[in-house]
Amino acid sequence: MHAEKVKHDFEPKIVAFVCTWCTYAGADLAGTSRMQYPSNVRVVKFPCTGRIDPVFILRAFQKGADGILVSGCHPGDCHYMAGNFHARRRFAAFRKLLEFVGVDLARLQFSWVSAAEGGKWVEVVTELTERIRAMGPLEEFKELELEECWSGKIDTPELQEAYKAIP
Amino acid sequence: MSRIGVFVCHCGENISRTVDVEKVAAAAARLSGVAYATDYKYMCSDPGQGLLKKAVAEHRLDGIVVAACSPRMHEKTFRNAAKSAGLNPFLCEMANIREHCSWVHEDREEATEKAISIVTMLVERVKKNRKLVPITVPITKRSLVIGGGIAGIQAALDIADAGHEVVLVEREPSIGGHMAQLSETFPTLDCSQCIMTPKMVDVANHPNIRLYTYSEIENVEGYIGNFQVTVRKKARSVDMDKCTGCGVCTAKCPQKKIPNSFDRDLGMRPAIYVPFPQAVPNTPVIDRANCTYFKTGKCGVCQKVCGPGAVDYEQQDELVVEPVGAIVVATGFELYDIGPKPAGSPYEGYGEFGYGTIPDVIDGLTFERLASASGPTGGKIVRPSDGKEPKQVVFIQCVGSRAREKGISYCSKICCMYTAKHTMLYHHKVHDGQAYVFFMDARTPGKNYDEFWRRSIEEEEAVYIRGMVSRLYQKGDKVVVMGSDVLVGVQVEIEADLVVLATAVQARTGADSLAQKLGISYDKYNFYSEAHAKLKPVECATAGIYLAGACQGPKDIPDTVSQASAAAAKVMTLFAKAELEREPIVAKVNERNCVACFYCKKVCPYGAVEEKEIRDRNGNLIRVVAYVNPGVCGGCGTCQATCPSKSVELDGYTDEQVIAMIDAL
Amino acid sequence: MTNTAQKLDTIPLVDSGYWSSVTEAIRTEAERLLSSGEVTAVIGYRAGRRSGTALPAIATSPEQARELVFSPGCVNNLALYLTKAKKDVAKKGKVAIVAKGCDLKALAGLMGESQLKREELVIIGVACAGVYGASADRSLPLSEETIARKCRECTVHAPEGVDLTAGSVPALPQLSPEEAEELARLEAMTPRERWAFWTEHFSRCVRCMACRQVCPFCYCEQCYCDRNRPQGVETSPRPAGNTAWHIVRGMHLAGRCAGCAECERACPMDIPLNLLNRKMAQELKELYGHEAGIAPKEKGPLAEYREDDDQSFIK
Amino acid sequence: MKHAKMQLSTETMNVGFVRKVEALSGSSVRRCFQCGKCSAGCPMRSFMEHPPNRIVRLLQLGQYERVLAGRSIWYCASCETCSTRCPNKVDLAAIMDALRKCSWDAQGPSKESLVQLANRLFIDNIKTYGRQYEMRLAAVFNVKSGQFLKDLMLGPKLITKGKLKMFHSKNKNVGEVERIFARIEEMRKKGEAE
Amino acid sequence: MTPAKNILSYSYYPGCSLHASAQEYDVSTKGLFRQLKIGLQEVPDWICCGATPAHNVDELLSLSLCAKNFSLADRVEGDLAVSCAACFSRLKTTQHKLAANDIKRKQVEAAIDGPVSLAKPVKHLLEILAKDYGLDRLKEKVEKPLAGLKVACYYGCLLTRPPEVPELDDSEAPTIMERVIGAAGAETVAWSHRLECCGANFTLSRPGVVLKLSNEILASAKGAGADCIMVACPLCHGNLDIRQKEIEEASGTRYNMPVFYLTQLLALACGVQTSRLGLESNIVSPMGLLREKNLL
Repeated sequence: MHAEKVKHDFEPKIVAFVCTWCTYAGADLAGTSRMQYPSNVRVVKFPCTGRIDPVFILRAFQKGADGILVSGCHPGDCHYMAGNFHARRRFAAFRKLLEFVGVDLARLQFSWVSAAEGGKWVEVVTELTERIRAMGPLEEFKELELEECWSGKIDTPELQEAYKAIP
Repeated sequence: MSRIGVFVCHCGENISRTVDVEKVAAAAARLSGVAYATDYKYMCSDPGQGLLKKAVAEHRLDGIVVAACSPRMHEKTFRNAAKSAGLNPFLCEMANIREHCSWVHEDREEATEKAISIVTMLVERVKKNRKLVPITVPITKRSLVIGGGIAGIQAALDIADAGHEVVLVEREPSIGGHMAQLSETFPTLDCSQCIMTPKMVDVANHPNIRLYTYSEIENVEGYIGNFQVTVRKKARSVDMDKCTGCGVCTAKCPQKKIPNSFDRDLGMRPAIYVPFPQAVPNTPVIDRANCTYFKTGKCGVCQKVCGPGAVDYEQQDELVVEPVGAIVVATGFELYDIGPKPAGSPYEGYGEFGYGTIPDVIDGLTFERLASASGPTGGKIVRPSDGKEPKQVVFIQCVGSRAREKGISYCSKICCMYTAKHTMLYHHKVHDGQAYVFFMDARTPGKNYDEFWRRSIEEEEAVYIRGMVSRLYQKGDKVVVMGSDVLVGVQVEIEADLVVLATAVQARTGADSLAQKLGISYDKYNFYSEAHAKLKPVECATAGIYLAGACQGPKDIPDTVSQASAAAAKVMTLFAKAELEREPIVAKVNERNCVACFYCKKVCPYGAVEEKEIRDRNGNLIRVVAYVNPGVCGGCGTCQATCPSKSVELDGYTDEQVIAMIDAL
Repeated sequence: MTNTAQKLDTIPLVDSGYWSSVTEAIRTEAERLLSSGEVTAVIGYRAGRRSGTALPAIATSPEQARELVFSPGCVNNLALYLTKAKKDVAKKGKVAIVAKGCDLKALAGLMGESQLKREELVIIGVACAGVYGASADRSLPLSEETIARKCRECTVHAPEGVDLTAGSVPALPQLSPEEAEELARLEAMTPRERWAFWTEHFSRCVRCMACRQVCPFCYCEQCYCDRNRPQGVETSPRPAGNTAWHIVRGMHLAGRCAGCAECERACPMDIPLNLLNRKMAQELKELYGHEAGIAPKEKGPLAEYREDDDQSFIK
Repeated sequence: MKHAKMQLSTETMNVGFVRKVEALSGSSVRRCFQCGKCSAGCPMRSFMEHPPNRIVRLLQLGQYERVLAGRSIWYCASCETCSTRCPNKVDLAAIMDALRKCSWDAQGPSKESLVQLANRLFIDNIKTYGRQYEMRLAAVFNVKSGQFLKDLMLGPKLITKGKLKMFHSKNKNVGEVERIFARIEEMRKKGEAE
Repeated sequence: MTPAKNILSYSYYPGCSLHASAQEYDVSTKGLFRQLKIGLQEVPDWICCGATPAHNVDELLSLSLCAKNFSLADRVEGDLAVSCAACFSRLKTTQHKLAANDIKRKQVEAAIDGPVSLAKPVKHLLEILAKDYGLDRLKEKVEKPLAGLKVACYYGCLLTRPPEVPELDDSEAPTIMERVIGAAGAETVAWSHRLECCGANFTLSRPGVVLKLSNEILASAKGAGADCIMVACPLCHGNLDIRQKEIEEASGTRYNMPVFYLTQLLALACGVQTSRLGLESNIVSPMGLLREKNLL
């Protein structure tokens, strides 16, 4: 059973935003079934995917997440009837926005994992972790985080002049 | 500075086998705001809980993180423990280091590291937790039942028998609904009237039931436990208190040629009428559209002949407001009409079946009236066109049902059975007649149902033809049926005397507008939606409203009665408590910041968001803001994620709590 | 930029008679509305001090109505003045507003968000030929060189659903869709190239919030991005916070922005903000068939759903 | 063949063929639940060995040989009664069009496909003249189908009534029509069209 | 492109048959329209729509031929008037399909090497008479009411099917032909086979089919007491009129049932000269019947 542990150069940080009724329970099931998956993932529990604000995804990327999973109930199974339908539209739009500003969407995974799908949880998390591991760290946000000051190029004569005039 | 206690559980060896629990506790102790951290073999055991309670007192803890199993397992346990230690239970959180960590990882180092990080996230979260108190809602222990068919009658009787007052509202002049129109019922062939009328009388005589017939729902306000329902009592033109039901007025009315819709227009009734002899209440009503007095101002015969002086031409509609705590919706169904549909209708009629213009093409309910002993023909089966006894009768199933082309793709569920019943009734009455049934599939699940269907074929000699009909047309006094038998693979043509269409069961016209008044959801066919297809089949998503019968989807009588009793049981469960108590995980509006864009209202699946007017001391409107009714809110938080200014916040899952966790990554 | 030769080369898109006829139509209607007492104020434009400029103006008397103008300098989206800047104006009774086609869409959006009521508004629509771009030389007439980028692809020259249309749309030449081309160029880039493009722009942002200030849809009393408990979006003008701000703004406007491009015009750092908004509008149209239009919608595309919405991106 | 046992497996059910028919016709095959309404109203049913609903059934089972073998598809009159009345909006008339094309492309003319022969000639006529030239159509058809003397009696009568013209009028767009044919052929070669 | 209220004017697509076997349809259409003062300008050098054979063999070709005709028709003012039911069906179907399907539209654009123009409404004569011109106006123009003439209106397949394409009238219970000819004073009979198929394009390849189907139609019309059948389609006319003699021989029933194009009867009622109705081209001579009803 105990496979030889492979050490990787890079272990990504994965954050999973999940709803409590389906995916959180699905992850619990993976646990009670003693399935194995990479330990990179950190779960943040919500009542419903409908509660998940795109800001959280942005925030997590900024705070060092290399990959993010958002997962909830299958359509029609939402404990609150429609939360996941609203979430589906919201994230369909948000991922397009992120893509447009240059975020590689391979780092942002969405899934439906029901309370009965412990296996799917393992599969989704493992696949995402391995993919991100292969992609390497999400440098873009990290670089941005490190830049402390206004970094606009002083490239026009007017600006240069104005800059020089600062005592 | 917070004083948080962290308790790391070994769970026997379940956690400690792969997670170094001592190391986790030690790491937790180093976190800022953590006043106490320890590990213990079984946190959920009595000594474990005792340890927690003791620590709360000793270390004056203001927050607790139990790092153990899934909160789905023991959150209640530890919150109760926290409560008994004098701490608000919502300041206690669980870090799941068993299902999400020790059980799914083998590497001890990795698992320990992950456990520490999970604990850290939860510690940061608990710092932002607020004290919450459970929400209580008072309950008015009276109930409204909308619809006086078998579903409404059953629900009303059950609730009333349990000792609660019931307001039963029926649109027609009499209760009874569709079941009162039926001749005999499958699979036992007992007479519908015989089993139905006693129940109708029970309703009329029940001390706990207030019956409003010829009435409709005007308006519904409020929420679970506290609805205010306005009922419009339409002017009957007859004083119900004075009328003795002697029937002289109906006998003397000179206008007698109005098609009786209760008899599917086969029979005639006067302008002042009771729809059928066993009607409850047995008080007539004047059909003002057809009454000579109302049309011309002349006549007035009924008033003159009425001994008690009950006829009142001046009567007006009356609005009554009824406070109730729960509502059962039992508005039933109507049948698909094959006539041409107006532009924009989602449905399409049956031009190929003559759009209802061929007189000897009728629907199943009309056949019921023909077969009913109390019907317009006294139970004799005759053709509408010439009153002759039909010798060849063709029944066509799935007309409108399972026909997405015509606008409906669902199965109407009851037609297979009632068509089988029709062939039997027909054969019992016309011994030398032949019944043919065109069908696509025979769906007969149910106790004694398949046996019943087989009987119609084997004993009553109905000829079942597996195939559909392309077209019907009149030829002389016959109706030519152009069908096919797909088993043989040939076309079939029958010159029928009478054709009976098993038309689809569909939602009542206007079901959507009632739903909007009630704030309940409905599907694309206007059938009302249950909260959960399997686990909440009688509850609406809107708390305090329950469904019974065919308004929720096609249903036969046994299913309808079961669901009605189930809805009644739900009402009784609600009424069993003095107050409604629920978890305080609900959204709250910050009225100062709310700019009233009402995106929250647009996305709320529960209809919990209302528009609240803020007025100054003089009563002038200052502005309007959103208000979340805590009795109705389901706690999903979709409003908060949608609110642009985050002026609405879900307790227990605030932005502060979530962002604290993210920042602790 | 100013150079005589260029001035001579510039071919006006419309003749000057057009502007005066629109102006006259606005004045006549404003005067009538104010003198009859039908409205308490008319929100419109008056000429600015420098030639070629115009300022938002609120006329409350027939005399002031005579000062209203319409010129290529009338760049502002006046819908703004009904929700934020001069919110009190609307409270005093029925008001009239001068609206270009693009501004009308904002009005419709605001109606859908319960911020305005159609019956409390008289809308004087402008048959608009276009307005100056942010960096146009305003001494020149409106021409292919000086016209705003958004106007090059305008589909609402003639306003619909208004109470009165001032002027009539002159014949206009087809102009090349610069913004659409720019959008296509960006879409063709790799994510990394786009990231570089946007971070360069965002890092210049000084968080002056002019974009928020001019946006008719940013009418929140307290902006989420100004909050401190919690601070979901960093408030200081650091590249990381700037990026978050612009992404959150893009998301909050998705399905609502009507494309007036005021944010871009007002931006002192020349960040092409309308590209973000336009991209989202395009995506929402593709995904859900939503388009910001003249008719107020009961729900926006992100406040409703269909059970069969696309979910190909969800595993 | 007709009554041979049907061995069903993923190999014997030709899904690719069904997909092609679905693509060509723009209509789903799987939607059909075999109510038989199409067959009930089909004016040509008595000329076919497979009733229309069975054609769809065979397609559902991927039995393309059985579908193409018979005369059924050639006897469809394109009257659209089936498509009009189908409760599931299966466009059977379009499916029949697709099947005829598949059959002709794969097997060329057969004794059952006289209609298609007429159709082909009709189209050749368009290609040559831009319009229909009924006299020639009838004459060539009779030669090609081996029915030399068919309708012998009708011809002269029609000519005297002015109904069959001995000559055709010249159409300016003949060249353009030819180019349309050529372009379509070109597109098919490049795989840009089905 | 709505024409001014009173002066109607159309571009006209007669179709191949109307220049040959159905020349009487063409002649009477033109005669009727002239009488009603409705402008009709034939699309110059129109090409064949492909009819049933083209879509039977090759859908893309069928769509392309029709699309080409649309661009030819754009050169002439006015909505496109079509008399032949088959051409009408093909042109409408093409509009319907290309409007809904971008892929096909692109393929067709490649085939005709130009843009597909779908803006111009395609209208069958019946639609023009009943809707654009108006039955009341038509009634005013009737000089010789067809009183006493019992007409069986025969729609066939393509005028109303499939329901979403022609949008001419209800696909299962149309009345437009009855209304139009009723306006000219004729009596219409209710009969069962109005919408049944006549055998259509099997006329050449499988005449046996036609003999059976058309026989049922003739029998039904006769049974309903009709004096004549009125059609709007050259194919139907061909099968019911040209082949009527054969049908009679094969079935052993004598029908002698004249089959008119709708424009022949309307033009007659509106006072167009009898010689310009193309009546001599009808194989089953209608002269006896018309004389009997005092209509000549």
